[in-house]
Amino acid sequence: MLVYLRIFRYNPEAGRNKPTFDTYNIQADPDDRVLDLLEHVKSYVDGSLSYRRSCAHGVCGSDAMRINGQNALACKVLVKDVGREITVEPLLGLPVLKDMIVDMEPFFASYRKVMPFMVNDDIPEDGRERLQSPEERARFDDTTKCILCAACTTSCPSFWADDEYVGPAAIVNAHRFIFDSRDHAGDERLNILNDREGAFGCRTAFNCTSACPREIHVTRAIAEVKQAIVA
Amino acid sequence: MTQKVQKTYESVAWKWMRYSGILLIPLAWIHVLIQDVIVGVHAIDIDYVALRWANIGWQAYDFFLLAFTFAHGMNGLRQVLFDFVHGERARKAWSVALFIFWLLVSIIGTIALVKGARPELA
Amino acid sequence: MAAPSNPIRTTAEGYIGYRGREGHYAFLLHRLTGLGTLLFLIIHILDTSTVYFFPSLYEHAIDIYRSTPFMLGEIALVFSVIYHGVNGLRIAAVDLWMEKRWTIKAQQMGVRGTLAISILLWLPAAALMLKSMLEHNFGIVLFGG
Amino acid sequence: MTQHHQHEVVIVGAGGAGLMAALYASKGADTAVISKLYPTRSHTGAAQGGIGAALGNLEDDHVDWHTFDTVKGSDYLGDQDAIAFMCEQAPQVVYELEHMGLPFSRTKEGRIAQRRFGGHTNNDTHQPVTRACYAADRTGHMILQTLYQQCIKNKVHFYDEFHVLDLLVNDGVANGVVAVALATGELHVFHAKSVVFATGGHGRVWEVTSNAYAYTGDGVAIALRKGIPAQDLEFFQFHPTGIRKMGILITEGVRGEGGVLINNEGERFMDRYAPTVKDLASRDVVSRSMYLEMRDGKGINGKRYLYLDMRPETVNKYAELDGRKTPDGKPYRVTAEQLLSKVPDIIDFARTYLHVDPMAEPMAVQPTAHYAMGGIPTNARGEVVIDAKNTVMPGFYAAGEVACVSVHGANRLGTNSLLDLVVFGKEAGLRATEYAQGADYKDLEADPTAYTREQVDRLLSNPREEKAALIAEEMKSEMFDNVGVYRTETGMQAAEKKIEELRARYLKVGVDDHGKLFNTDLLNAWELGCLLDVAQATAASAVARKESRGAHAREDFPTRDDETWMKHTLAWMREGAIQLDYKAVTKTKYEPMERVY
Ligand SMILES: Cc1cc2nc3c(=O)[nH]c(=O)nc-3n(C[C@H](O)[C@H](O)[C@H](O)COP(=O)(O)OP(=O)(O)OC[C@H]3O[C@@H](n4cnc5c(N)ncnc54)[C@H](O)[C@@H]3O)c2cc1C
Ligand code: HEM
Ligand code: SF4
Ligand code: F3S
Ligand code: FES
Repeated sequence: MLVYLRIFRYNPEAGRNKPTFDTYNIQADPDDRVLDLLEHVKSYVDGSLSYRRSCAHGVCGSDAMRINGQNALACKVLVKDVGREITVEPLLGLPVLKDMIVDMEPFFASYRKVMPFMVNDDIPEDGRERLQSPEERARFDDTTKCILCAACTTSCPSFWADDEYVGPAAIVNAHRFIFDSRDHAGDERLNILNDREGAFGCRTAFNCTSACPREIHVTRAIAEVKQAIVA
Repeated sequence: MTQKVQKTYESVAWKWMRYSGILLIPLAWIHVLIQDVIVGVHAIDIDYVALRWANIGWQAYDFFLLAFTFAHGMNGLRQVLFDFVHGERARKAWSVALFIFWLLVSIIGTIALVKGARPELA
Repeated sequence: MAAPSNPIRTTAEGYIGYRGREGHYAFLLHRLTGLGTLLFLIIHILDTSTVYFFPSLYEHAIDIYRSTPFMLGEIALVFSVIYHGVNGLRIAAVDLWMEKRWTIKAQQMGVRGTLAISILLWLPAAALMLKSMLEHNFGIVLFGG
Repeated sequence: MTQHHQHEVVIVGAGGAGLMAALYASKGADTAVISKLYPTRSHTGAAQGGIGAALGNLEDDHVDWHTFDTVKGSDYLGDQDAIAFMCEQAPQVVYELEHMGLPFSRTKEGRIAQRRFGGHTNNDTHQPVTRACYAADRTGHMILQTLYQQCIKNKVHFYDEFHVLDLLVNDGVANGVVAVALATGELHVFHAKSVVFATGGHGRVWEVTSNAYAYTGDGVAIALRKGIPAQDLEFFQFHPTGIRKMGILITEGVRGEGGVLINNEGERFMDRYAPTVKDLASRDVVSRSMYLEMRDGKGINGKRYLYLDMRPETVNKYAELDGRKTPDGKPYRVTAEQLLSKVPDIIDFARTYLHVDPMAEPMAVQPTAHYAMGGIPTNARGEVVIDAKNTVMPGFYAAGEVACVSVHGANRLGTNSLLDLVVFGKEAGLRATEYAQGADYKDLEADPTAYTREQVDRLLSNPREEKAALIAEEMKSEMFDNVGVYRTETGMQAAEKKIEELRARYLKVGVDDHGKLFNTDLLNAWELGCLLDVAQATAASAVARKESRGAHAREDFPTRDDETWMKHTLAWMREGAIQLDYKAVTKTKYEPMERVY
């Protein structure tokens, strides 16, 4: 089928310092990923088109972008899911550096803010694993799936307005530890998030959950964190 | 988990918005239902207001309505504003301004409510 | 190096251009109705206060409310209060007591349900108010008076 | 403009191996990690099934069994001392990962959950054993995340999105690397006391592959260009179950949970090829069996794919036929919910890419290029060795898929790669630090970026007579057809010739993008150069080995020949041509036997 592809272009170096769109008519298979279309353009039409990608099957988090106005991974959206007219744009709310490439530093800085690591130096005497029941493990399973793709954070109205808001991804990663029975720094993380720039910046707009390619219940995780704070 | 999580303005505000909101359902809806829908502006004049406030029950009702609705709404406005006003100092300034505005309007409303309408001067 | 960006522009682009699902629009509507109601409330507190401070002005104020544009606005206000209330109740209830229902399916149904309930509650109220407006402002009496 | 940095230990690659090295190195030395991808984008995150360790949490298991299985799986080409070391370390490192916070799935008793995987057996009963420690079907993701989290906690210094283009060597001692910063296009020289390569594999040489776009063999190619040999490149693993055409991996864990392969006659054919462990035979065996089925016209609709069936009723039917029992002795039965909780991501892949619900329909699969057993030769301390006498190159270390220790020999067992990453990543980190503590910075050569600039400038100044993408396409299909699951003399010779031709054409490749910001056009073209070098060395190593062993299966030499070929291949690139030499396999107590499953 013939696909009409509109791609956002921006490259200050090449004089394209105003965002514009390039359009291509591409012969595509309904099973093709949007990433395949971009690869086609880059390989055979215009090599200067830039975007990030690696795994090509939705597990590395490189290629989150706006596809027909909604955040998704280009490698997880098939042509047949979006139809003949496809528009791709960079994530909203992070500075655009070139074409689909945005500056991810603010995103990772927010991630680092919430102490995204296990705090617990007690090791069982026999040197083996700490025990954790399947139920305790299940408590935070959902939020361990995050691949830090930023699709959620950049779909959030609170983040668009205020990039100091840590964003859903950071809260998801805090949640992963707060509810891990082995961790000892839950309260510290709750205190970090106990603010407008933390969990209370969330207005339950739910875009994050709809955008998450890992189908994490993002809003639910945020609600659980809020509850833990006010409890 | 032993809780050592501090209360912050935002965490209290979060609870406040929810619980006050729930309370506002009867408060605001009954008010709107009676005044706007059933009675209607054409039937409302200063005598009507005077009559209503002569009843201590309605006076109290309107006082709670004023207190809860306006505080809820002003905090809501603060939340929206803070989306767009960044930086500690600017936010502080806005908070103070909003607070003063809230206090002023609340006082005006309360005085009117307590002292009652003066149809004889109309 | 980066494309010039400012949060207001980004937000405007996002509010309007982001193809969000139900939640996106529920959020926008909640915000809009909340702010709208607040604006009305402020004016309303002040004009009502004239009954004590400047009783002679009150009748003028009420007259303005009786004009057709204001009466239409009032009908919108009633929708705002209803929608904001129902939706606020949804948010409060899920946030406080049933956070497990923050799932795509439940949320979708919740938002649609909220809108449906709001409209159902609003329609009779709107009809009554419209009727009153037609009677008083245009002298049209429906249903034989 | 070139920027200079100095760090005692420089680690290239931020996957499982690189981060593990970084964690240990940073405890004793000033350490920097350079990665062309953000660390969490590394391919380790794609690993699904599990990490092998004889914890015996569910049933009896022993380090010795793990060692023997690995030796046998390697078709006796693995170095037995290194294998013994890895399997011995396995329980320790798995516990260590748990202590770092890795969220393993759990048993009822709260211990780390384990599942079956191909080639892992109870050495007494020869039945499959639960040895793969897992976190649902995202074990690699959890390892990568956990290690990255710990690196953040320990404030490891990262250079993200820096693409390394050259290794600096002075006087036979490694003393740094040259990298280009993607965001600015500037060259950066990293002066180091020791350098660790952990750049992953090169599966993008083949057409149908489970491997990431970033898997372009940079590490091996850079080493080859520096006169360092590559070891055992002819051994490249084809995983039996990749999603048809796309190559996206369906973990062996699916068969571990009871899934079976089915041909167009609806027959479960693996019991003909591996009567004891059937669908859980080691990967080379299963991939070859599939190939033979498809050659006999038993592919689905006569095409080149088969079905992987994990519907609960199918699983239960064959579990009953096989008499499979749970560890507590009850007959093994599953429900859709249980399968869903054990391999959720696989089910998501099938739904997204095949539009198939694996609980209701079988999945279309074909063998997919998956894992490089070969790579930069190292010893069990992670030190790079550069000749048949195992001479160590001072200051240079390698770990992970880029390295060839060799613990996988001719065929890797599932779950042994993640194990390899953490065991030898840690080892390389420790040794690199130890070395750095006792060494001075070796002077850099006068113009350290000269070689890099030459490569980059050529690509930038060439007119676009040749397109990188076209050359890549031809290379991939040639290698997939002729240096794939089954190989013949004529096919491999043709491939060798073809790659040589492509390498000549590559010299004329130009790029569209001549800018500095995120010039991925340029870097993709540079990566193709690496792929071609690796492909060439692979084809040459493969033609020369006149036997069948592990992943190297020849139709003209169908059997293993221990007499002549029980040795590692070393391939050098000299003046663009490949030269081969061989080195002995280390044998301790396991005598080569015929491999039956
Ligand atoms: C789909 C899939 C499933 C798998 N499942 C399993 C499993 O269940 N069990 C198992 O044991 N193994 C499994 N494997 C194999 C295993 O995951 C890999 O072999 C292993 O993760 C490789 O890790 P690594 O640290 O060597 O490299 P990677 O994790 O790939 O990291 C490579 C790093 O090097 C960097 N890099 C590369 N080139 C350069 C350069 N030129 N300059 C700078 N940086 C560079 C990259 O940015 C990246 O950070 C699987 C593999 C795949 C593809
Ligand atoms: C009728 C019952 C009401 C309920 C149940 C209710 C509920 C809520 C809730 C729960 C919020 C918080 C939303 C969030 O944090 O995401 C909120 C916000 C808000 N409310 Fe109400 N409310 C009600 C009435 C009102 C009234 C009468 C006003 C006007 C004065 C008002 C103005 C606002 C404003 C301005 C916001 C902020 C909106 C935003 O942040 O986007 N509300 N309301
Ligand atoms: S929560 Fe989901 S959308 Fe957000 S970063 Fe993680 S994986 Fe991406
Ligand atoms: S989109 Fe934003 S407002 Fe909350 S529910 Fe998600 S973080
Ligand atoms: S390329 Fe890895 S998530 Fe899309």
